[in-house]
Amino acid sequence: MKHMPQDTMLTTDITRPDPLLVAQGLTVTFATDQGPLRALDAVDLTLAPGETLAVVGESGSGKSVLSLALMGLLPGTARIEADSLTFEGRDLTAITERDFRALRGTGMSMIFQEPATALNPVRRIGDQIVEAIRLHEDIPVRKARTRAIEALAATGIPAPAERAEAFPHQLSGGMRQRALIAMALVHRPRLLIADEPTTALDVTVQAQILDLIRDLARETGTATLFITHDMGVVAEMADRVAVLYAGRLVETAPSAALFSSPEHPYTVGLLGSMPQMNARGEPMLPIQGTVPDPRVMPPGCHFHPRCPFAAGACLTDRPALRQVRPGQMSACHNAPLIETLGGAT
Amino acid sequence: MTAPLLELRGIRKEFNLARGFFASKRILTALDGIDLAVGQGETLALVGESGCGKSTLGRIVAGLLPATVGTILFDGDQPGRGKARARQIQIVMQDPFGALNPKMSVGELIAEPALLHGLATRRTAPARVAELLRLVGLPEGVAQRYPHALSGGQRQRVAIARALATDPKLIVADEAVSALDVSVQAQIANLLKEIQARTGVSLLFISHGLSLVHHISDRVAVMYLGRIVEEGPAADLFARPRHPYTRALISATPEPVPGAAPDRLALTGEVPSPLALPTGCRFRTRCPHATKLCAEVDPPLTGEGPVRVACHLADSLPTYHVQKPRPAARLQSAIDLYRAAAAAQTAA
Amino acid sequence: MMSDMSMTEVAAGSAGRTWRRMRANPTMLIAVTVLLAVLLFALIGPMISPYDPYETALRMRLKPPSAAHWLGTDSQGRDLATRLMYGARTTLMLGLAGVTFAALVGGTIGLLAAFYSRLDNPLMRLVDVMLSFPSILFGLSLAAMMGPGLDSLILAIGLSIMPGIARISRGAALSVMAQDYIDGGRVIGLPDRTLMSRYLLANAYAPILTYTTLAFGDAVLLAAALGFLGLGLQPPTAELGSIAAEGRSFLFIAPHVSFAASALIFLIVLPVNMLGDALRDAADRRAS
Amino acid sequence: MAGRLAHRLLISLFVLLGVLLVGFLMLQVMPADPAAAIAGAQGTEAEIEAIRRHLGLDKPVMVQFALYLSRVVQGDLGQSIINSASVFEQIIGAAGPTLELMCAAMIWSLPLGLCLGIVAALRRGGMLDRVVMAVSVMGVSIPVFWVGLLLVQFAAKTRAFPIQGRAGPIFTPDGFPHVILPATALGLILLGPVARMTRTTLSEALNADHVRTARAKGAGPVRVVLGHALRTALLPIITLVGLQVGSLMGGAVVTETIFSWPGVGRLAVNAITTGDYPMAQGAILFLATAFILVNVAVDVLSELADPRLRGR
Amino acid sequence: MNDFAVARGSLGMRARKPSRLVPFALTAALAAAPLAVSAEGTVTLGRTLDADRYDPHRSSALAAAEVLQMIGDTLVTLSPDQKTVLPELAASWDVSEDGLTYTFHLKDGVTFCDGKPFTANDVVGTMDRWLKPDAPHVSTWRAGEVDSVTAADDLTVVYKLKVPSSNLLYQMANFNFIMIDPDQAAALGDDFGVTGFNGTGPFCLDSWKPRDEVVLTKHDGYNWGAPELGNAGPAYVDKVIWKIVPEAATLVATIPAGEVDASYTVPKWAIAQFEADPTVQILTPESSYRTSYIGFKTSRPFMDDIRVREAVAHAIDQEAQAEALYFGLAQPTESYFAKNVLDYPADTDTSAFTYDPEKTKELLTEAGFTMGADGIWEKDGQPLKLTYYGFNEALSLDIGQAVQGDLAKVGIALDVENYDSTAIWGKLREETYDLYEMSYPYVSAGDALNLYFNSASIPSPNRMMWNDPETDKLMAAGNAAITPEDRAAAFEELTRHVHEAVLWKPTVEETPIVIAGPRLEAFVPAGLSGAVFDSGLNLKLK
Repeated sequence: MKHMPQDTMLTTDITRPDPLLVAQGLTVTFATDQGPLRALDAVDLTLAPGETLAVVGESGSGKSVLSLALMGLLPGTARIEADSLTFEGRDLTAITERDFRALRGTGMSMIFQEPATALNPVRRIGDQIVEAIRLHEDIPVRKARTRAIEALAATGIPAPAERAEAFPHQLSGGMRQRALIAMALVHRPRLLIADEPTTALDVTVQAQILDLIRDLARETGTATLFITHDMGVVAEMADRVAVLYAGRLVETAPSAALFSSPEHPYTVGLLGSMPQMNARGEPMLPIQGTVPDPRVMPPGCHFHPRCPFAAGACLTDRPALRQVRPGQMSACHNAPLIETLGGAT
Repeated sequence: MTAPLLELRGIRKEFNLARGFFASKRILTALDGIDLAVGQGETLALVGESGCGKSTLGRIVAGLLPATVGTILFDGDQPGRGKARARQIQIVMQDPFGALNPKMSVGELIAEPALLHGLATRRTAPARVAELLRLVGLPEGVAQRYPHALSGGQRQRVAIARALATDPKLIVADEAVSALDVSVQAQIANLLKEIQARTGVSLLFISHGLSLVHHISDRVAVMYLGRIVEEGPAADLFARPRHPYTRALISATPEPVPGAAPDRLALTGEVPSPLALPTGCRFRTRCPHATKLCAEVDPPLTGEGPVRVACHLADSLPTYHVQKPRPAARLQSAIDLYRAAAAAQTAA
Repeated sequence: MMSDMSMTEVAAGSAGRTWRRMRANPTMLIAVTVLLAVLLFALIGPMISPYDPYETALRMRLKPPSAAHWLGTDSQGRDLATRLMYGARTTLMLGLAGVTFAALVGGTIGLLAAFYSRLDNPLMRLVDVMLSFPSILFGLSLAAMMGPGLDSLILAIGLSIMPGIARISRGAALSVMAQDYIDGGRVIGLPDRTLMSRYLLANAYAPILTYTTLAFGDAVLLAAALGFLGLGLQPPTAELGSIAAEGRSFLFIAPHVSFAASALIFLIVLPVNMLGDALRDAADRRAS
Repeated sequence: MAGRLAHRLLISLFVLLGVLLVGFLMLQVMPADPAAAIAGAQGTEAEIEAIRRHLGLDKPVMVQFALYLSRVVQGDLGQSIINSASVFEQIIGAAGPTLELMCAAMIWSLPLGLCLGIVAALRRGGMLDRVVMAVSVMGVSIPVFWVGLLLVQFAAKTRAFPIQGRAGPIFTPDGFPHVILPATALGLILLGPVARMTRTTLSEALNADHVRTARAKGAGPVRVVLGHALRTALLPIITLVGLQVGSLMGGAVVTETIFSWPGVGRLAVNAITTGDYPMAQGAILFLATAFILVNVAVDVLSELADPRLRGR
Repeated sequence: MNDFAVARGSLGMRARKPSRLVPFALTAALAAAPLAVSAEGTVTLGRTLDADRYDPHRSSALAAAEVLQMIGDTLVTLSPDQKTVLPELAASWDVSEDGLTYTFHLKDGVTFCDGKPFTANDVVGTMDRWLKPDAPHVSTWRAGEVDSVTAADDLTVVYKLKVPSSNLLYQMANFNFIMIDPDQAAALGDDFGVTGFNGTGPFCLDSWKPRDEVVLTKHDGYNWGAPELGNAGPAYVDKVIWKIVPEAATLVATIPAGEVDASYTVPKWAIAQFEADPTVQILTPESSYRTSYIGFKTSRPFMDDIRVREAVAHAIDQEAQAEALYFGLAQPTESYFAKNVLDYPADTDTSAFTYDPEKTKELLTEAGFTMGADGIWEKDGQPLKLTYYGFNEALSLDIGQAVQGDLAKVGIALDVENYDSTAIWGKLREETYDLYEMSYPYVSAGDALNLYFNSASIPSPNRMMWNDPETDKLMAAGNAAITPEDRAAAFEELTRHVHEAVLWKPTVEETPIVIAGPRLEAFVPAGLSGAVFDSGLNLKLK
């Protein structure tokens, strides 16, 4: 289906007229043995400088593909199409690989889910940060090393000079994630993409890392694209939230709005299935069924097979992302939910 | 509580990590003096962060690992071994991808324990399989399929059906929902509770996620570095946690309400290596309240009343009341709407 | 019960899949074609050939290829093509027997070592000792020790291939042992032998089979090398390595004897290795 | 690390003892009767008996093994039955040429295999990849002796290289041409496996998270491939090369025979076929020891290359 | 003289016009390979095998003989036709009437390589060492039944026998009789002939790198060679290098290239090509006797029946072997030894040895065999299935297969087993086979007969297990004969007797062929021992 941008005019935040990142109709298709596989389907996103946007989605929602697509790190089997994809006004689909490389690490940086594997296991932490520095700045190794230790210190790593000499396996998971954060922020990028950075960590360490990311981003004025599946983390981190389901953006809203009045059934289900939203001893509210196989996506609304409200057009027509209230958009034929369905039940 | 179904006394588990003749002996104490009981039809949750020993304990209960020291009583007796134990205790594991033999169809997987224990014959097996599949909410047709053709949630349902096939009295659910998508976790948690309600099976629910534990368990045991640091009824423990670690754990769990976690009891550092345990209280290196006594004396798990706690300062620390944030009204009505529609759909 | 039908379904499905995959992959197609051709040559050839592989005709020796003798004659004046048919048959049989022996013994050792951790150390030390002999030296010593003959040759080939298979089997079995379903089987009370067959072997056999396929190539090469070094089967038994060795004496006047035999060995080993590679690639793809 | 190394060496020692015993027993049951061999075609009974006594072959097998072991422990590998030369000296004399040959084989095949593997990994699924993999599978499928014989014929026709023997150390102008053909034949054994292993491990490494991190930092392709992916991929390659030394030794046996290279492989084959017990045992012991030591060295090298293995 | 422990490929053959041309001349192609050419004054000789040691008392290998012949001398030697005994270290000798005492008068002025004079005591020391009881020394039968060897004075040796030995002087030309330095032998022990050899030959042992090369340097002042054999000394060349080139095919390339100056171990297929190459010389000895045969083990079932032996003999086609396997470079034969050797009776009946497969069938039928269903003759339910031992070496493997093929054609199954040249001697002493393949050199009928047919030589080298009083009696008579006539009579009688018994199937006679490169002056190779370069005195560069 042809994407129609006029329906989805982004009116997110008029106080920030120059968005840092704009993606419109971002579509990513992988060539596989079984034919093309659409991992992202016409996704629209904007991100203002300094803002934290949380992208929420379960496995198969395409959230990691989104982050890699923005970083230009997708493998060769992936094809990216977009009506528009710009970073600080530069068209990322037209940029040369060399220019993109110069942008990575300086303009935009990324931290990953598995700190255990995201660091090169055979090189010292300090050396890896020094490399990150010297890739973009022509300064002597000694100076770079001092900078690297400062960056480590800024993440709250105790004894940073010693840690710089350590190999990744000699550090705990939390320390490794700190080192990765230090490496990602060493050039004070305008955008930090954090792809499930705390999923592999224990909850007490997660709390530390979340605080760290928030503080550092605030301090450096870095915008954050925070990818997670945990609504609790979203509530804690995000200014604005985008909910992905099966490759499509189903809802986007300021954090407060999303948690007080979600307008897409999937978002409701996601929040409702959290234990905190259920009374103790009562059965929890599950979302029935499972995420669809990306090779056999259902027609119409991708969520309709699992949606308790699905009827009529949901089964045949793709719902467009439309504004429900200022700053909040939902791709649901029934939005706003309570107004549309409240009387029916 | 009547006589417990399962009783653990002084369980200790050591692993020798040393390999070879010259390597010095490296003993890792994974569990140290665990006393615990699970009542008939009860759900006991074991919570703690990675490396605390909760899974090791689960495996010892299931008979997959021997305890180095300690007594296990099942129905007041020594539990059986091999086939006998299988009739008493089953386990559902975390990884729904690795827990099912990929070379066997779902039907074979579920029939296997029933056939092995003489609970079904070749002739009656299909019926038994169908019954178990119904019990876990899977269509009968799934029996012909192989695990790789199922989704994670479906696989976990198959694993549960297989565990139920021997009619056990206790099921160890070892992080049984952790690997699933959030939207599916609730399905499986519901299923376990439903089965418990129907069959009266006891659950040893092992998890690192506090919210879910809070929701589904009757009693909770919080573990830290091979020890139980606090244990008691879930409602009490979550409302007024007494051990600093329990408190930190609860406060570190993000709540789905923006701006709800301002007074976080942040813990510094990370769990120490179990190969180099701190002296005295194991938690003292990260405890904001640690005193000299904590460094010298290892606090025992004690307490009058339902809650037991292993902390010198348990009585002197100010009470910590956990205030569960309330969801916004509009969200609550959206959820209610959803629940009603879902219920209507299921009914139809 | 339900397994009968589902198994046939799966079998049919996988055969169809295999064929589709093969058609999509020209290397596979070439490999299978060459292998079939060699097999036809070795198995059907002897029935069609007008020549006796053992009847000597000294005065006809070392003749170059001609209309009567497509590949010429060997050092005893026998039809080389016919000799090669029988030789290929012998060599294939040697490789197959050696590798079967190795797979049975090595596979068992590997599985036992992985399953019973207390057997791991002693069994693997034994395998280490065997691995410390470069395989040709091992084969050489064994063939020399037991005297020339079919049994000793198969044993020599089998024993020198075996440690590799034992290691691979152990590795494959260990990674299966790390899977939860082994404990899943244990916890429902399955006896060890069921665990080892239905759980461990059923899931570990694929990499073992892949390696064994590649080891078959090695076995054939080893058999040929032993034959070449004069420790193979005794004349007049046709065996490709010894045909190559016989021809080597006359390399400069009748290179066709050595080269045809060597080339045939190559044509046996190459498609087998290609298939092994394809199997391995497929496994790699599945894993990733 | 020192403890681990000591442990590794001790295990190797056990393995060696096993090798020694197997080698000894193996040769005990060989059909060759050295006394009869020495006596030759017209050796009479009395002469053969005298020779047998002289060689100590009339003693019980276990006594012979014990004597042998005690001598080995003292560093004495005994004397050749056939020509009473010191086994140790003969092996040391032959070890040089074998080492030369193996080094010469590795010097071209290792870098080439590595390059081919890198190219294949970077162009995985492409035409170049297929060509490289085809070459590599052919390399492992071809009988070494055929390569040898083809090279002999090639050299005989083109008159390009000497085809026989060794004319002094290979780094001398006289010696070098002689090693070209045998090193070519032998190196081919290594080429395929190295290219294949490089391709596999490098492809894996290229998909590794830390390589993605490096790319996210803005590292260019050369740095990503050589500095990050290859550096972690090197480990299994080193291990493979260690194990391949075994096949290289096997190949050396055939290659040395075809090209008359005076190395240990030929020495071993000659000794086995001539029933020269001490020489055969010595040669086997030497080859096995060398193989074990190479793999201990590979272990150490791996530990140096991979900090994860250190201090474990 | 006797068969040497040497692989068959190294044996020479008679140079004859080849019956057919080898199709593709490769030698020219090989010629340009950039090999190192020998230095001025140095002759490089190529061979495929090295010797175990260079000790005339502990080696029976041809490879040892060919070096020892250059670095040592015997008391006497033989003329090129091998019929006349010539002086070497002994200037002259007397034989007593009863044939029991030989008195040798040594040449004066003979010295060892280290400068020490050679005296009668050295002869005594040499013989004492060789014949010392229980020492691991070989071929002692050649010395006859020695009573004593003593030095009458510095230059006179008295050699006393217990029984006459009509062949003694011929045997004394053999390399086992090479005179050593007994003091050195005692000092070196097991290392004698390995780390050093102090001899009186025209060359001195300089160095030996086992399985690589032996370097010999000229023995200055040497002048005691036999003039009848050409140069009496000193040697023309300064240095002789014996180079091991294990691959015979490789050796082919080295000769035209000049890396190797001469060799006789080139493979037979290459000879025809060399004939077409003007730069290469093909040299053959005046006389040299070597016969190949298939031996029958008469102690075995089936083979104890002379009709079976004869049947087998008729089934083997020696002409095809000579033509195809030897490339026409050997002559088919029907007798155990060449018809022109000393004491061979012209009237020997050799009709049992002709190729006549029809006769095989007759004889087997006569012996009570019937043709079995599988095409194999059988008797009393036992199939006529025989075992054959051969050498694990190219030509021998071919012979084995040819014999097998021939026997298969007449319905006799043959199990061929091949052993390496060192393993086979042990195997041949066992009672596990029926036929074996061998070739052996000899100088006379008496030499050959003594070697093989005496019952005292059972089981080795009398591998036929021929235990026959008549043979022993005639042998003793021949050996004890004082006059040539008596000796001839006895040996001729014995020759006829053993031929009648059909103990072997003789196949071919061959003469060694020396291939010499362009640098070497032509010379007449020696026939004796198969050590074609003999003392090396005749090697001369152009």
